Amino acid sequence: MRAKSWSDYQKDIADDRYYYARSCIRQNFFPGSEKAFLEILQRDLGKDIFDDPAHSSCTGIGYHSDVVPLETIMTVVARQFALMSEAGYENFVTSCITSFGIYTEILSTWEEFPETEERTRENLFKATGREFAKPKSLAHTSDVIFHFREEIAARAKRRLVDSMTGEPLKVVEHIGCHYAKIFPKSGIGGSEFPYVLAGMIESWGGECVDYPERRHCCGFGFRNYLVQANRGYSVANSQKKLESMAPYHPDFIVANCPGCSMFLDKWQYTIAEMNGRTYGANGYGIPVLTYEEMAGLVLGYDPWELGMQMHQVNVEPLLDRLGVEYDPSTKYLGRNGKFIGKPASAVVNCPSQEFIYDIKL
Amino acid sequence: MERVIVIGGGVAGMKAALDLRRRGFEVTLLEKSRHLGGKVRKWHCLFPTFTSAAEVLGGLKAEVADSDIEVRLEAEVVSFDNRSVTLASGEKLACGAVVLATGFTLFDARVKEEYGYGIYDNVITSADLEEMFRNGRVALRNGERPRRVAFLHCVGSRDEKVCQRHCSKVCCVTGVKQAIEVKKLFPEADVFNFYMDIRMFGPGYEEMYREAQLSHNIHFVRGRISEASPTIDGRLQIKAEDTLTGRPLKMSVDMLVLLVGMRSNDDNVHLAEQAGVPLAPNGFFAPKDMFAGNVCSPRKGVFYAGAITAPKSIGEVLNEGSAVADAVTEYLS
Amino acid sequence: MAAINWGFAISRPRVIDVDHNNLRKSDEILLEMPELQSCIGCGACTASCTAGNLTQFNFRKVHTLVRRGEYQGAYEEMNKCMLCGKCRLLCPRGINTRGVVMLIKRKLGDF
Amino acid sequence: MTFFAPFCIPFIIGTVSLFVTIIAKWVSWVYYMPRTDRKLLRRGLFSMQTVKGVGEVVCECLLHRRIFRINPLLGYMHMSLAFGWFLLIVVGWLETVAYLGLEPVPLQGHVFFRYFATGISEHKPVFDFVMDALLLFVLSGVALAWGKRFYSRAMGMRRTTKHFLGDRVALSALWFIFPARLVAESLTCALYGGGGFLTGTIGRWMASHVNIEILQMLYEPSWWFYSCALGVFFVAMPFSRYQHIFTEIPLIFLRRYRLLPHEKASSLDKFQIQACSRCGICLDPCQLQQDLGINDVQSVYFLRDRRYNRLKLAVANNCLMCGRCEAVCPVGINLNTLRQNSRDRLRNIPDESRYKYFKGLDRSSGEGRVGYFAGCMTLLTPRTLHSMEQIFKAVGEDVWWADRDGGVCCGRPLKLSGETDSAKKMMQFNKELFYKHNISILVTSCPICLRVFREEYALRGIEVLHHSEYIARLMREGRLKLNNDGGRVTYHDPCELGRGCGIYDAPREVLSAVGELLEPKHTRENSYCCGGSLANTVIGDAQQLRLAQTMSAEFEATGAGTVVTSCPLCKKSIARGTSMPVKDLSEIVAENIAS
Repeated sequence: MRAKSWSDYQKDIADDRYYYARSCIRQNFFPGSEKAFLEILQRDLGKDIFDDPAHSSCTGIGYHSDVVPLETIMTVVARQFALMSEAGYENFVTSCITSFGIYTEILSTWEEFPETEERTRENLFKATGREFAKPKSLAHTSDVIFHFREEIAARAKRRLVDSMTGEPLKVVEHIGCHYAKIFPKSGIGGSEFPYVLAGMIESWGGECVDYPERRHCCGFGFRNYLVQANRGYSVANSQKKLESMAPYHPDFIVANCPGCSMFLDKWQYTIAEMNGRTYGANGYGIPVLTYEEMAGLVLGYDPWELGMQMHQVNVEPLLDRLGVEYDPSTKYLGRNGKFIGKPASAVVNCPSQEFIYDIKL
Repeated sequence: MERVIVIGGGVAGMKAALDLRRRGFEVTLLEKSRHLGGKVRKWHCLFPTFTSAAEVLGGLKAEVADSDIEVRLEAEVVSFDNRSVTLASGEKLACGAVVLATGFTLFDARVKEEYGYGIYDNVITSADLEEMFRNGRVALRNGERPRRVAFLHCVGSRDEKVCQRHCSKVCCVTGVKQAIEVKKLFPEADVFNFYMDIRMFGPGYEEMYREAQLSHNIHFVRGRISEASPTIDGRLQIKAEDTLTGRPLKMSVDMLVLLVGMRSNDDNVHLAEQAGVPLAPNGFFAPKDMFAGNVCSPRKGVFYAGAITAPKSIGEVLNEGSAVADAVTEYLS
Repeated sequence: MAAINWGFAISRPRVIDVDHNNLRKSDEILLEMPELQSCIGCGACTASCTAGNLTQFNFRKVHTLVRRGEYQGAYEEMNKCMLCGKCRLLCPRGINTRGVVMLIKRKLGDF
Repeated sequence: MTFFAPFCIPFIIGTVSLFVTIIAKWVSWVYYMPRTDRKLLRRGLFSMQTVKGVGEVVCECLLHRRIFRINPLLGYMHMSLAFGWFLLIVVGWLETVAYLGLEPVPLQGHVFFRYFATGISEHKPVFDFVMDALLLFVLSGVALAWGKRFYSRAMGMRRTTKHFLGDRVALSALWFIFPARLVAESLTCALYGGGGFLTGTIGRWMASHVNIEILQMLYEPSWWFYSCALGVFFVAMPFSRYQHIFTEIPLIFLRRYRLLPHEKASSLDKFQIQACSRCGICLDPCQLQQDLGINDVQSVYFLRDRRYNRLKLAVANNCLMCGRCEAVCPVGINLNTLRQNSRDRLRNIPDESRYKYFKGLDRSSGEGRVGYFAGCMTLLTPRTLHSMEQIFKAVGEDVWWADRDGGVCCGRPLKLSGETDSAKKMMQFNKELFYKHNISILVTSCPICLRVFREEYALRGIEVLHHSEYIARLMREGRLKLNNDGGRVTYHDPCELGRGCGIYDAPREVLSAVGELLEPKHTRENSYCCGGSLANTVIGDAQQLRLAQTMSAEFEATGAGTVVTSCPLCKKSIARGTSMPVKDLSEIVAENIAS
């Protein structure tokens, strides 16, 4: 039956020639992810994806925090599309879920209220002198990876299975709310049983975990965590999800949105510090990956290249289970071998393990 | 004497056919499926007196059997008007008047995806539960006895999201009846009924509701379940708001019973167009008027009986069965 | 590590978690007074309540919460009741509301 | 003449243990009594009350005059047992003095004189006759007692108490004493001659019909049996219902010195509790028994449970406290006060933080010398409120409305449930409110409030009136003219107004001025309770309805057109029980104001 509901929500995703719109905050949460996406598409899959230096943030963070009015964000989005058509592309791909939600929302607003589209055209022309055309297809980067999951599986160096026992890893997949909950039709699998990440996991040998709070929000919500008074709610949401998934002992969590992956990861630190409660199978916390990192691991990229040392919950236990070769000593050495500093030990990562690496430095 | 064709072999159709026959008309009873009885064949016992459905049905079937009503099973009607009925097999039957008694369709709970009907094991509908009662064996999918059962009222009724605005009125009392039956089978179990409003419209219904609370200790929680999801031990976690305390509520149950409502048949639209009769906004056939002409259609010679015009209890349906016989007699005389 | 001053605390969920609530006390109360279960939540008692007229005390909400296993603060709330008896005259289900107040205070004195 | 024989031992043991226990009990009770009560006791001892007390002791303890009023046969039974036995002892003592002069004789000597006096030759037929007459007198009582046990209706009692084991043992011992004495004395006469018309004749009959060896063989055992019966009874008495025999005496004096039970349980109550003879007279008037078949909460069982520390809340709370049993209790025990202070002991929890929300509250409206405290229940009978408004307007009285849109309850319902200290807070609040608005007259429509204003509030300088009294006064002063077409009405005496505060005539005075009053069968002191009493937090809704229905049947029987009462709670309860229109006194008055 779950498969039936997935077939109701199909989506046409372009095969090539993408215009790439980066996320404004994923760089500092998971630095390696966006670069990995470009490498996977260009180097491994040989697709044409244009990373235009001129494009800007979609200002979604401001829009959702009531700082940026609707007309302004419409004009910025129009400018993005203008850049895309100027660069000769028609398939727009966004890296961040929230901006994917923004673009879908604005496109459907223009459809429903054509007069707003006219006004945006005038604003854009007045502001930048550019004309814009609506993209032929709009997709999120996880859609693209989902679209090519079989090709990636074909090139996979390793599968999402325990290197020793060979049984599939138990993976919790969490879909950003702006992906399918606002416009169910715009997400693969709809809002009840989103399949975009589940599809990747299953085709790469992992096993999805269906826990009760699967559809619950991770607590990111700008107005939730930005204002300190509400931050307690934000952590409570993540805690509710972690509590609910704990009995299933998942090996790692994969998310397709900057906020979810960062929050599910960082809040484990806060919860551990505040309540002393950790959720991993062996009490070390559950590592959180982005789908690009997961794809990168499957394709054999080096974890530190993917920027996995920036995670709050150490990924070493997961890497060991996956049988990924990594050099522990170069964990905190930057691109040119420069020491980039080591974070203080945290309850969630259990200092004992931390201690081993100190010897080398 | 004139010939009258009754479309639909449920309790409404059978009662109409019998009464028409008693008035001397030559009656043809068409039934799409392989046997008469319609939905009541699937029920175990009926509210508010827990009389067994088979008993009520048996009586009617016996009468139809030993009357000389021409019964044609597996006869699907493609179109009809006030003087003739065309079957799927192409055959065209002429007649003096047509009585439409094709009843209703149970709402498909699959559409309410968030409750996981058809996805999780122990999410069943009131029809499934009634089936279990009829087979005399109520148990979870793994054969164990349920320790905690939740009933959810208004599934597919009074719900904009599935375009079913009307109230199907009989599912509330069915929910209370089934809750009592579950409590009788599993006295140690806890039974929770989640409702928006409890509508005990008929005679003896409110007493049954009160008895459910007092002597069976059934918990009635005012709040609509938002979603169901599986827990690690194979049970179901449901979430709702206990609106009387204004607090969200979460619990895991062994079995979730969805009280599905009555929906209009899918072929109503097509049939109505053919016959040139209007449909009500909720998709049921619209009678001439709600008072004097509630069994006649605006078009002369086309009559309605039973749940074809609106959700009804079996008592009301039987009343309409005999009422339509009067209307037809008056029309044809 | 010095105790970190977070400036916020993880907010406690307001959900009534029926699985983890200890329903023994509420079952005892319902066993001793089954008629309480026939409450349809119409609120006539709270509407006429003398104490409810002067404070936030809501008799209907408190005994419904107790029936769900939420005992926190039930005793202090019920202590606001003056036992004047108006609610008993109005209850359409004929519940012995004053008896419920005394019963809940007796059963939940230690929460 | 030796006055000791082996068979006297049980008697001696019994008597010693009886007096030791009783004295110990009384002394400890008085010792633990609150100091104020002890002061009252000392002041009362040497006052005229003591003399009057002695008179009452004779009338009540010996003659049981009050029981006669309930049923003469029942009265005779009690009198014969009590007074007869008393006389037996006194005359027996005179007999020994007559025979032996003022020589000191031990107690058993008097009681078993007939056994010891077989040796005396000369004979005093007068004493024999009197003693036999008295014995016959007591035996008649014992016979009646046996009869009552099997067919109590003959003694005017539909139901009688179900005794527990302890009482049955004492009971049977008591009933064997006098037959045993008869047998013993008759045997003595049979062997040694003498005896009065009763013992003598039986003795002679025995001598002639039964051969001598059996008589000799039976002689000693019969006295043993007599002495054992006495012994067992005396040992059991202080722990059984018969503690009443002695305890009623101090109780009568304490009541005369105004030492009555308070709202807090104290050892003073013990005098009343242990004075209850569990006679069961309080069973019949109780409506819980009559209409609802509840037969284990009545005062007799309540006092028994309390005395033996087995009192449970379910029994203590299940009482309408309507006062019907208190009105007929032959021993005059303050049953309602005891019920209330045992509820206090079971449920009262002094709590400083309670009712903090009273501070700075004032929901009253209007200004005037007359304050009108409607009462919580009256807020649910708006016609009463409206009528009182019309009456006040008609007489041009400017009125201060205390609780028209809510306020604090008078405190009595909470006190009835046993939470006395918290109820005091409500009373304190209301009292300050009354003084703040300096009213001189306080009128209320609810008898429950009236009773607490009068008994607990101590509102010096404010006259507290029920609205029936107030209306009666307005009529007497001529400020309110009423015409007389109220039609035929019947009146229900609310328990708290009638038995509670003794107001029977004011409402009747008003009603007779307004229409023709037809009294129901049970009226004034023994009027029924409407069932809606706030004192009972146990009976369910259906049970309250049944109480109202049985009472209403009597109203319908009077043939009147409307039922009038002067309590909002009664009005609501009666309205459920009958199809007749039910009106409050103020309504019928307001309808008949002569403009």
